[in-house]
Amino acid sequence: MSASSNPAQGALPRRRLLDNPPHWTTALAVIVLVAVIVMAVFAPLLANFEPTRLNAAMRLKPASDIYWLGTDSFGRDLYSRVVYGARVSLLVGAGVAIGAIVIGLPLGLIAGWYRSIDGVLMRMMDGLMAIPGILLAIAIVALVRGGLLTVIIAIMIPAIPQVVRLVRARVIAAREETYVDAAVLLGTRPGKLIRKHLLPTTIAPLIVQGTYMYASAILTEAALSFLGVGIGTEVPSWGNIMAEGRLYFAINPWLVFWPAIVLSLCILSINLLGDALRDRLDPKMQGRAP
Amino acid sequence: MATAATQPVLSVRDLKVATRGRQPSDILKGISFDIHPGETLCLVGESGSGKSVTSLVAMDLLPRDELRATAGTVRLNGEDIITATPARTKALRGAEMAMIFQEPMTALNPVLTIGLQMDEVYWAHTKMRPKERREAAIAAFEAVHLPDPQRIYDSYPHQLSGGQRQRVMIAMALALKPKLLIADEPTTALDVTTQKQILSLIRELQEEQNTAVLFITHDMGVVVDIADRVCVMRRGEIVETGPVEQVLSQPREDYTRDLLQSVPSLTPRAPRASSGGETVLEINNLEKTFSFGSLLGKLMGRESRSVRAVKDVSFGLARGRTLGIVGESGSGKSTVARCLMRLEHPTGGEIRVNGQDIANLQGQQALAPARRRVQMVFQDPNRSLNPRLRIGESLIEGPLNLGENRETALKRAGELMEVVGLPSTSLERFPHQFSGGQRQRIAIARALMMEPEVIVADEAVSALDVSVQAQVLALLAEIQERRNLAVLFITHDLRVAAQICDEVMVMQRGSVVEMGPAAEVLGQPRHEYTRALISAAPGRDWDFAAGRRIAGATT
Amino acid sequence: MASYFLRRLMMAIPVMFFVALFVFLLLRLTPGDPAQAIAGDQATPAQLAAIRENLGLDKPIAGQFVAWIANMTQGDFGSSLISQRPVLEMIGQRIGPTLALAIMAMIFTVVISLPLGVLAAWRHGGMVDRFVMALSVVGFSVPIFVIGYVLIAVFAVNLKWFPVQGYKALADGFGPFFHRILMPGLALSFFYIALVSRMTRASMLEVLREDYVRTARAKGLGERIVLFRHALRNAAIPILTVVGTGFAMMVSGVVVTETVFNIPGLGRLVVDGVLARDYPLIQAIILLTAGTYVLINLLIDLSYALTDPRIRYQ
Amino acid sequence: MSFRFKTFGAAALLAGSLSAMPALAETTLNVVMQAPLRTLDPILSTAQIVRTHGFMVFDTLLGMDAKYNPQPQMADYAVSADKLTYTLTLRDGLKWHDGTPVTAADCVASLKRWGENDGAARTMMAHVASIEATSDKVLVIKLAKPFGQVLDLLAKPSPVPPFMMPKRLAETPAGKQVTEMIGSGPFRFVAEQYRPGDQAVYVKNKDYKPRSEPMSWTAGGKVINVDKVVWKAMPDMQTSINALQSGDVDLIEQVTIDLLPLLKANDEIKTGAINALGSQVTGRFNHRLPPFDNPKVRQAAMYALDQDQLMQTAVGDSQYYKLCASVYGCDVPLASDAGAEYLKGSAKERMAKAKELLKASGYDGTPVLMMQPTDLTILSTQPIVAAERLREAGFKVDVASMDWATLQSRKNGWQPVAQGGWNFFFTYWGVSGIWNPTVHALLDGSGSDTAWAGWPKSARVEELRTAYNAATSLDEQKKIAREIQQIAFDEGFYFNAGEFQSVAAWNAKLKNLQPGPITLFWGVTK
Repeated sequence: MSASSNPAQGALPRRRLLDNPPHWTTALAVIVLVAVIVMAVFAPLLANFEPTRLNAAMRLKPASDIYWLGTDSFGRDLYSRVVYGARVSLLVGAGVAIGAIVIGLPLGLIAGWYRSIDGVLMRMMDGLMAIPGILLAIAIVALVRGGLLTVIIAIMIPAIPQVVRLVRARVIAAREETYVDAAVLLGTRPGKLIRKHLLPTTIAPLIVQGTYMYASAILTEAALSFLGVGIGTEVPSWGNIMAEGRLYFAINPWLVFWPAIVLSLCILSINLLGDALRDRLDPKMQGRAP
Repeated sequence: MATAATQPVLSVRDLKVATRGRQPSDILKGISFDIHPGETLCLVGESGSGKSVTSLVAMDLLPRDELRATAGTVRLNGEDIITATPARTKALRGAEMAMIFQEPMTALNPVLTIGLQMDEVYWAHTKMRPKERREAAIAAFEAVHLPDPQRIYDSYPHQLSGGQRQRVMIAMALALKPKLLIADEPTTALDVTTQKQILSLIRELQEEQNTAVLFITHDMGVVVDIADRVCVMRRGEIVETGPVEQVLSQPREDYTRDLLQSVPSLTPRAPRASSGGETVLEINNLEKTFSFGSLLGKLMGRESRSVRAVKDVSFGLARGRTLGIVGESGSGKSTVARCLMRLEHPTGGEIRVNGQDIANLQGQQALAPARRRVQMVFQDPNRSLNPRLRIGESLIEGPLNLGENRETALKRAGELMEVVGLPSTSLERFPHQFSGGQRQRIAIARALMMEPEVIVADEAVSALDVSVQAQVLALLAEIQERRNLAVLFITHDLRVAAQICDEVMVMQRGSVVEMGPAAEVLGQPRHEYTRALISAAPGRDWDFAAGRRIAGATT
Repeated sequence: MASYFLRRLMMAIPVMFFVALFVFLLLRLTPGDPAQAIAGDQATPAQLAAIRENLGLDKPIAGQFVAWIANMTQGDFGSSLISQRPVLEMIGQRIGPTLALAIMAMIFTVVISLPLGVLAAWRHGGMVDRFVMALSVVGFSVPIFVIGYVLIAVFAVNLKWFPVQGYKALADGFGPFFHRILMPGLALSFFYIALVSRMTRASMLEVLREDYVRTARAKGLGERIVLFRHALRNAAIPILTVVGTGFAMMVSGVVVTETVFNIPGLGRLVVDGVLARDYPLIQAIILLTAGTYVLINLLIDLSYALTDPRIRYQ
Repeated sequence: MSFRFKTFGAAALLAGSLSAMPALAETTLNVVMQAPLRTLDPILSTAQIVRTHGFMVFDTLLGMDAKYNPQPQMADYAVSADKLTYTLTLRDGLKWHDGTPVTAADCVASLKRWGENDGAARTMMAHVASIEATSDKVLVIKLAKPFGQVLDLLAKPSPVPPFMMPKRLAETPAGKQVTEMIGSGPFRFVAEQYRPGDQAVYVKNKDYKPRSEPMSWTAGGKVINVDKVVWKAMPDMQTSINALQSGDVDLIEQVTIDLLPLLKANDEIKTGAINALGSQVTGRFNHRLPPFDNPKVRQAAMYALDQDQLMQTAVGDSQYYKLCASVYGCDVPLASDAGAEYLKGSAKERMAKAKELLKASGYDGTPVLMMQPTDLTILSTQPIVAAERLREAGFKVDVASMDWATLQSRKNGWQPVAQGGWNFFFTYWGVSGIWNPTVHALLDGSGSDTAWAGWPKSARVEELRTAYNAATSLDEQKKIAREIQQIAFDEGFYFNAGEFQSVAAWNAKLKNLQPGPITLFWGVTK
C-alpha cells in the first residue's frame, strides 16, 4: 500500500493548521493564553496596586476586599503581583524560545549541511547538553548580576543544543529529498539552497519545539527563583513570588498556590497548544513527547 | 483446474468497507468473489483500488480505528469472518488462513530471531513440544529451499537477503497448511530474478497442499505467470472477473483493455535510424568507490571498508538518442547517474560534457555550464518537488540562478507547462495539488527550463501506475523528438527499456556486462546475466498488445 | 559491537574536554570570591588577599586550568577551597541520598509509566489513553516544588502518613528508608512518569502500525505477546533515549527536590558550592554529572545494541 | 556567606544521615543552627557559625561575663600598675584533645596568629612590645604604649575571639585554614562525622575540667550535661519547625519571626532569645563614588531612610526588634543618643527634610546602585524598602539583585558603577562585633584601600579611635564613643537600620539554656 505514505505530507502547514476545528482542550488553552497575555499587557489597568508598593503594616494579610488574594511578607498585594508576574514569565519564555532559535537555527543549518563542521560543532553541543541545564543556569545567573536578561540567557544557553540537534536532524533528512538534489542540479548555490529549501522544512518543528521551550523556560525561571538565584524581587515573576511565599507556606500557603496555579495553567495551555500545533504541523509526531 | 462444484474456501459477498471519522468514505463498494481449493485468484488493480483492504478484511486485520466493514460477508469455509469473535479469528489466523506481505524487509520483527518467529506459529496453534517445533521449523525452511536451515533458524532478519526473508514468510504462512493463503504484492519489492523464484515457490507449495491463493498484484506480467482467475479492481469495485486467459485476451471492459494496452512490450521496438547528432556526453572509465571508515578507525589501524559501486564504465551519448541502463538493485546504475550529474564525486575516469571533463570540477560556479546542458528527472515525483514552493518557483529556480529575469522565466515556464500537457495556471499551485503522473510532468518541465541537451531519467516512471507510465513515456519521447535531446534512461524494467531505448547497457554489480543496440541486447542477448534477466521478466510469454500468448515461448 | 562501543567511548573524550573547559571558564569569569566565603563577611581586604594567595587563586587562569586537568587525569579532583577537604570525599558523603532518590524515582517511573503507556497505545483513544495524555500534560506543567509542597501539605502535615522531610540511609533499614524516600521519589518522578508514559505511548503507537506487528497478528498470536514481545522491544529505543536525555532534567529535579524535602544530597552541595564559589567542588560535580550523563547515554547506546541485533552485528 | 534559604540564614539539615549509634542512655542534642558549618578555622573566619563552633572546640584565656567584664577562663591574669604588663597564668589540668598538656608556648603562638588575622587584634599588636612564655604555665604580654583594651580583646566573644590551639596548629600561616580540630574546649569535634555544609558532631570532652565559678556567658565553669551535640543544616525553616515539633530536633538557633505563631500553640515548644545580643542592620554608603561621595547627598539619604519601616518589613513583630541611635548596639555600655536627630520625628517630616537637603545638595540625578542579596532573607527586604524611600526623596535608584557571594565580592571594589561598582548595600553585624570603636569596622575613618568596604575618610574619627584605644576608664571611653557616633551620623558613615533580636525555639525538655553573646552549649540539660 503505497498510500500509507502520508497524503498530508506534501500539504502546506498553513492549510493543515486550519483544516479541522480544534479540539476543546486546544480551544481552552487558547482562551487561557489570551487571558494571560491580556493580563500581561494590561497589567497596570487590572492590578489594584503597584506591584512593588510596600505596606509594612499590612504584611501577610489574608484575602480581603482590598487585597483580593492577600498580601505578601512585604505587605504587597499578591493579586497585583501575580498580574504583573505574567509580564516577566511571558518575557522569559519568549526571550528563551526566540533566542535559542535565533542562535541554534543557523548553527543547526550549518551542522546539517557542512559535514566537515558537523563533528566538532556537535561534540560542542553534546558537551553543552551534558551539563545539567539548571547547574549551568545557576552558575550563569551568579556570573552576571541577577536580572531579566541574565536569567533569559542562562536558561537559553542549555536550550540551544536542542534547537541545533532538531534543525540538524531535519536538514540531514531533507538533504535526502531529491528536490534538494534537483536544486543542486539547477545550479543553486549552498546559501540560497539552505535558505530556500532546507530552512523552510525546519520551521514547523521549530514552532512546536519553541512552544515547549517557552513553557519549560517559565518553569526553569521559577525553579531558579525557588533556589534563590532568579530575577530580583523588585520585578515580580511567578517564580519569585512563589519563592518568597514559600517561607510563609505554613502561615499562608496561598502565597505559593496562587502563583503556582496561574503558572501551571499557563504552562499547561502552552503545552496543549504545542501538542495541537505538532499534531497539525507534523501528523507523524502525534503523541510524541517534546 | 478449479471447479465450481467444490465449495469455495473463501467467499466474499457484497463487501463494503468505509473509513471511520466525521466524513466516512467508502473504500470498498460492495465486492464479491470466490476462491476454491488449489485455485489462484489474482486481484489486480492500480494503487488505491482497494485490493489490499480486501485482504485485510479477510484476515480480520483491518486497523480498527481507521476502517470498518459496513456490509457484506466474508466466509472462510462457510464461517463469516466479519461476525466472528476476535478469539475465533485469532485461532483461524495462521492455521486456516495465512498471509504474506509486500515488504519482506519490514514484515519480520527485526529484534527477534527467525527461529522464534517461526516457532510462535506452532506455539500458538499446536500442542507440539519445543523440540518438535524446532524440527518442524527446520523442515519448513527446507521446504521453501532455504540454504542452511539451522543457521537461518538462529539468524535475525537483517542477516538475510530479501528473497530469503520472503521464503521465511512463506514458510511461516504455510507451516500449518492453511486452506487459504493471501499474498499481498509478495514480489513487488524484489528483483525480477528473485521474483521469479518466489512465484514458482508459491506455485509449488500450492500444488502440494492444494491451497487456495488470493494473490494481489499490480503487475500484469505476474498475473500471466500465476493466476487461474483474475479480478480487475478499480476504485473499490471489481470491474471485471474471469479466467486469466479470457480476461487478458478478450477484456470486456474498456478499463481492462486500457490497462493491458499500457503494458509495454518486451519485444524491442524497431531501431531508430541514427540521427548522426554529435556526441554530447561521454563517459570514460568511470569509477566510484564508497569508503566507510572513520578517522578513528584509521588511527587504530583498521582497514576502512570500501565498496566499488561503479567499475570502469564507459559510454557515449549523442543527441536524439536514448541509452538505457538496466540492471537489478545494487548494480550501480543509479550511481553512474549521480556521478555524471556530479551529485557524487567520482573516484576515477572522465565525464565529458560537450568535450569538457567535469569529473574533477568543484563548486557550482565551475559546474554551471555542465549543469545547464545535463538535467535529470528523478524516480519519486512526491519527493523531487519542494512541497513548500509553488510550481512556478520550482520551475524558474534554475533560470534565475543563470541570471535570467523573472518575468521571461515565468513566461517560458507557462509555455512549458502546456508542452507537458498541464495548464499554465498550474504555476500558481503547489505540488500536493497534483497527481504523481502530473508531478512527473512538472519535473520534466523543470529540467527543460534549463534547455538541456541531455536528460538523465533515473527510474523516472517506476513509481507510476502502468497507465500513467505509458503517458509519461510518450511525453518524453515526444519532447526528445522535438528538441533533439539525448536521453539516458535508467530502469530496472526491461519492458520499458525495450520500448524507448536505442542502445541498452546492462549492469551487474558495478560493471557493464553487455552493451549494444536495444534490439540486439534484448532480442539476442549474448551474456548469461542478460539472458537470466530477460527470462525472469514476468509475463514474457504474453503479448499484451495483441492479447495472445507468444508462440514458441515456454511457460 | 566492541568497536561500536569503543567508537562511542572515544567520542565522549572531546565532549568531556569541552565540558571541562566550559565549566572552568564560566566559573573563573564569575565574580565572587571563595576567600570571602572562608573568611566571612566581616573580613578585611588584607585578610582576603592572604587567603587568596594561599589558595593559588592569584595565578594565571590558563595555568590553573592546565594544572587542574593534569591533576584530574591522575584522579585528583582537588580539595574544596572552603572546607579544605578532598572534593571526592565531600561528594562521596553526599552521593548516597542523591543516588537513592534518583534510583527510586526511576523505579517509580518505570513501574508506573511503562504499563500505562503500553495500555494507552493498545487501547488508543480509550480511558487509559485519555488519562495518560492528561497526566502527561499536567506532569509537564506543574513545577516540581509545587508538587512537593502539595504532597507535604496533604500527606505529611494533614494526614501525617509520612515525615515532612529528612532522609535515612538504606543501611538504617528498608522501612525507615522507604518511608522517607517515597514522597520525594514520587515528586521527582512525576515529571518522568509523564514523559516516559507519553513516550511509551507514542513509540508503541508507531510500532503497532509496523508490518511485523501485523505479521504477528496474522500468525494468530495473542495480544499480550504481540504487545510485549513484538511491539515493546521495538518501541524501546525511543523510550530509552528519552530516559537518557531525561537524566539532565533529572538533575534539576534532584536539586529542587532535595531542597524541598531536605535531603542532604549532591544537589544541595552544588548549589551551595556555586554560591560560595567553591571552584574545585563545582567543577568536580558538574564534570561528574556531565560524565554520568555521557556514561548513561553510552550505556543506552549499548542497550540499543542489546535490544536491536541490527546494531549489535554492525 | 553562604547560601541561605531561610530567614536569618538558618541552614540546612540533615536528618537521618547520622549513623545510628547505640544509644546507651546517651543524651544527644540535635540542633538546627542558623547557618551550615562549612569551614572550621575560627581564627580565619568572621562568620558567627564558625565562632560558635570555635567556642565548642576551643577555649579562650579569658571569658566575658554577662556584665561585659573580662574574667579568668583558661588563665588568671594580673595587670601591672603602669598597665603595660599583663601576666597570664594557665590554670591546672588543661589538656588538648590529643592528650598533651596546654602550655604557655601554645598560647603565645595562638595569640600571634590571632594578632595577624583579627582587625582589632592587629590594632592591639601595634601597641604590643612582646608576648612571651616565661614558663610552661605563664605568659607575659608587654605593651610598648598604653592600650586600654587588652583584657577586653582577650575575652571578646565577638569576631574573632582569641581561641587557643596547640602550637603546631597555631603556626599555620595567616591565610591558610587550620583543618585539624584539636582544642582544649569542652567538646571534641568528631571529624569523621563532619559533612561540610550539612552536619557537624561534637561529643563531650570528658577530660575537660570546668572552672568552679558559676557560668556567665563565656566566663565561669563550662559544665557539659549532654554527651553529644549534633548540628544539622536545614535550608528550609518550615522543615526545621516541623522537625522540632516532631522531636527530631531539640533546638532551632534562629527562627523566622513570622513563623513563631506556629510554635506558640505547642506546649512542648518554648521560644525566646538565648543570644542576649541582637544584630544591627547597617546600610553602607560608598564614599568613593558619586552620588554618595557628596556628604550632603549622604545626609539627605540618612533622613530619607526609615528605621521603623525597614525593621517592620524585615522582621514583622515589633517585639523582636529595637530602634535606637547607638551605632554600638542599643544596650551596650557605650550606647548613647548622639545623632538621634536623624531619626526623630515622623517619617513624613523626615522625608520633607530629605527632599529639601537633596535639592540643596546639588544632586545631579546620578542613579544609586543598590545591591540586593536574593539568597539572604534577612537582608533581602531592606533594599526594596530603602529604594522606595530614596526614590520618594528624589533619588534615582537601581536595585541590582545578586546572590550574597557576588555582593560580598563586589562590595570590595570601588570602580565606577558601569564597571561593576556599587553605591549602597545593607549588611548586618552581631552587636558583639560592633560594641566599641576598636572592633567596629564601619567606623574606620582611615579611608584606606584595606579598610572595610565604604571607605569613609575622617581624620577626626581616626584621632578619636586612637584616643579610645588608649583610654582606660569607662567614662572617658563613653565620651569618645559618643563623639565618634555623632560624626558617623553627620558624615553618613552608614545608616543604622535598627537592631533585631534572634529568637530561638526549643523543646521544653531542654533546661538551663545559657544566655550568651552567642549560642552556648554548656549548662543545658535534656
